[in-house]
Amino acid sequence: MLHTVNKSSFERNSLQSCLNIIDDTSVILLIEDGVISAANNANSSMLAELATQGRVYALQGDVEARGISSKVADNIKLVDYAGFVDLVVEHGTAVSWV
Amino acid sequence: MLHTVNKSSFERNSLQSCLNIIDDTSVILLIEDGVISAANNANSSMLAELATQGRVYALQGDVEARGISSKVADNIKLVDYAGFVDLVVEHGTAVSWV
Amino acid sequence: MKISIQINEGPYQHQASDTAYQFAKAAIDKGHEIFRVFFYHDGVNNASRFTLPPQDDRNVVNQWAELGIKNADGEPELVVCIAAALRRGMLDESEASKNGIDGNNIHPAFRISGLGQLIEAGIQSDRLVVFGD
Amino acid sequence: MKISIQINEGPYQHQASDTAYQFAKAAIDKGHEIFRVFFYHDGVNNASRFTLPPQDDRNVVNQWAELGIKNADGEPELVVCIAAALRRGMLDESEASKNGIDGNNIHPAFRISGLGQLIEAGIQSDRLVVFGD
Amino acid sequence: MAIKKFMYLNRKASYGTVYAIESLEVVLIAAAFEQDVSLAFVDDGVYQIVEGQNTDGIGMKNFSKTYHALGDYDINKLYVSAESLEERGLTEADLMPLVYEDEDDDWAEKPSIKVVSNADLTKIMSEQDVCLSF
Amino acid sequence: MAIKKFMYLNRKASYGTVYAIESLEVVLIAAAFEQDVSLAFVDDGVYQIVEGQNTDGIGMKNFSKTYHALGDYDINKLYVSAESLEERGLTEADLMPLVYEDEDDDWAEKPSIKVVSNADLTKIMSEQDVCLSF
Repeated sequence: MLHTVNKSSFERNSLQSCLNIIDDTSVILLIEDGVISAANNANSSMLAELATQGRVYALQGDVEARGISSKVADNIKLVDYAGFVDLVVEHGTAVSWV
Repeated sequence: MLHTVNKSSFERNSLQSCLNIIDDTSVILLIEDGVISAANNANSSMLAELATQGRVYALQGDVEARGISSKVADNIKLVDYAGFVDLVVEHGTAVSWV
Repeated sequence: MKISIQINEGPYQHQASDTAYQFAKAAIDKGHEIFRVFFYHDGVNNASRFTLPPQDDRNVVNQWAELGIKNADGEPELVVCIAAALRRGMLDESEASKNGIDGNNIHPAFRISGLGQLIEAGIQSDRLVVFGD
Repeated sequence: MKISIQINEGPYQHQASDTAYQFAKAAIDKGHEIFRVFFYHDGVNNASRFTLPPQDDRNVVNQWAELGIKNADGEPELVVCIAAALRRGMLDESEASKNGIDGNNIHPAFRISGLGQLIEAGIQSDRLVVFGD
Repeated sequence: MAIKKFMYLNRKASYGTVYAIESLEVVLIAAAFEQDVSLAFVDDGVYQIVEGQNTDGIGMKNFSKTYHALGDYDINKLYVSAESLEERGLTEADLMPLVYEDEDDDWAEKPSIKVVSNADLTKIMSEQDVCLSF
Repeated sequence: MAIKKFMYLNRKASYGTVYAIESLEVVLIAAAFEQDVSLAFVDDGVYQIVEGQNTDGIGMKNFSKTYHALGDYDINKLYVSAESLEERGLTEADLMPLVYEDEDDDWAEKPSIKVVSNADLTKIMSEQDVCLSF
């Protein structure tokens, strides 16, 4: 599955809720204000663990819009909208943590 | 001052942000989904402390709508919309943590 | 006391406009003056005269209209921000014809004006209360 | 692949509709089919033909219209939920005249229909992606 | 037409925002399509089905009774996160007693609500074909 | 007309929602009214004034340059929560170098941004007559 999270983990609980329920094979894509959680200092060790496993993506356009490109953790993969489409195609059911 | 908080502290950080900045004389009114934070189990010891000082109010209509009347901490004062108006009049500047 | 209100969200999606309405009604009942209600952001959508809620639900737009909030000259003091309104497709007759659009949807109990009206409400009123998401 | 989209928020206030548009465009560019875009909740406000954003900003409504998402019969597959639309003052000609309203604001690239169209999109499509607040 | 597994993911309380009621409207329509329907109540979504809601004081429609109709439409898989309940000081006894009649068991009345752990919910979610979030 | 103290409370990042840009539009209009204007950037609101925003990839207008105009309108009290910055791994060096020319000091260029503790912000807020939240 592909889980999308579109809000900052500082503001809302949606990333945490996603992490509480995500299974061992699914991936997470951070979009919109969700990319704030991709910055180095984002406060979830579980997200960091998933990133180490190569299972965390972030929308590059949203990262750049917020001026935090240099802050994104190295093992979070940046994708453009075409990459977003590929993730939807490859990972089956899409779950939005809106 | 009167600080209004309209979102659940489980969902958003607005109550915590308010608590970070509230001064020693201001009061808090919980409205809309903010009343969820008035339930016994609401997770902020600082809110409990302010409630002990008689400085926390919740909108009764919103509490009843969510079916949590029996869960509200004893020292949180319930007010109706007329009471909301009185709080605005009595406490000077109103700050909304939307 | 003179009280003004800022509303940041549209009807139905968020409780903001409902709460603001109940607050305004209670304030008027207690003898206070609602100097102005300023609709900003999606709040401008509260002014649509096209709104058709189900029979068993409240009509948020008509509730505001029925409060009849006006100034001494009889002008409505339910004020819709013009920039936010145009962006979201809320037009009065004048804006529609100026922009060549064959229709308009602002309820006559509301009027379109600039953001200065919000600042002025803050200056002229004893209190300004914000309702949002 | 057949992909459908659900949009829960209106234009400008939230990025949801912008992101969904960029996603839809990229999917089409990659040769996928956008089976349907279903506008629900405040998402119905994306269909307003009255929208007049500033010159230097994008026009969210026109962007959707220009994608030209249609079915084999040439009907638009930008579908606006009727119940959510009426509640929020989004009317096509037929709903307006049925309810005695002297105007309508749905852009012709969109059509109003029931919630069944969302379920059907879920059934008929390989993927359904939700964009919201 | 193939039957798909649809999950409706509810994470927000009623009344503060419209999502709860408009989600319920979709679910009722969905019943006519004879798909496999599950509802998940997670986070503040659990407040949607708390017993004793009374909206007289806020001038909004109390639609909570409508959840009782779900059983009549054969929608009887309402999964509630145990962790979300507990975090909020709620128990199953605080929820509406939602039931359905089981046609495979001589129409016996059975509870529709299943309080499940997040681990169970993970498994249930991973089996879904479509997830509608509100 | 009496001068009032207006605070604009910004708690949300730009682009994800409209509040940042529409708040900035109010502030620019407010300048004409010659009131005492302060802006507070708290929580994710601090991202509004991060340097190097580039919206080419998302098809939205980059309005971040407009914050530079505030100084020209004598709006030069931009209070940024030190705790909010720190929690996000940001420092003042990550923010745009917003400045104004001090007419009382021979038009010397001075920084408009003041990074303050929450305790300072408490005091500043308690002095306000009007608080606009977005």
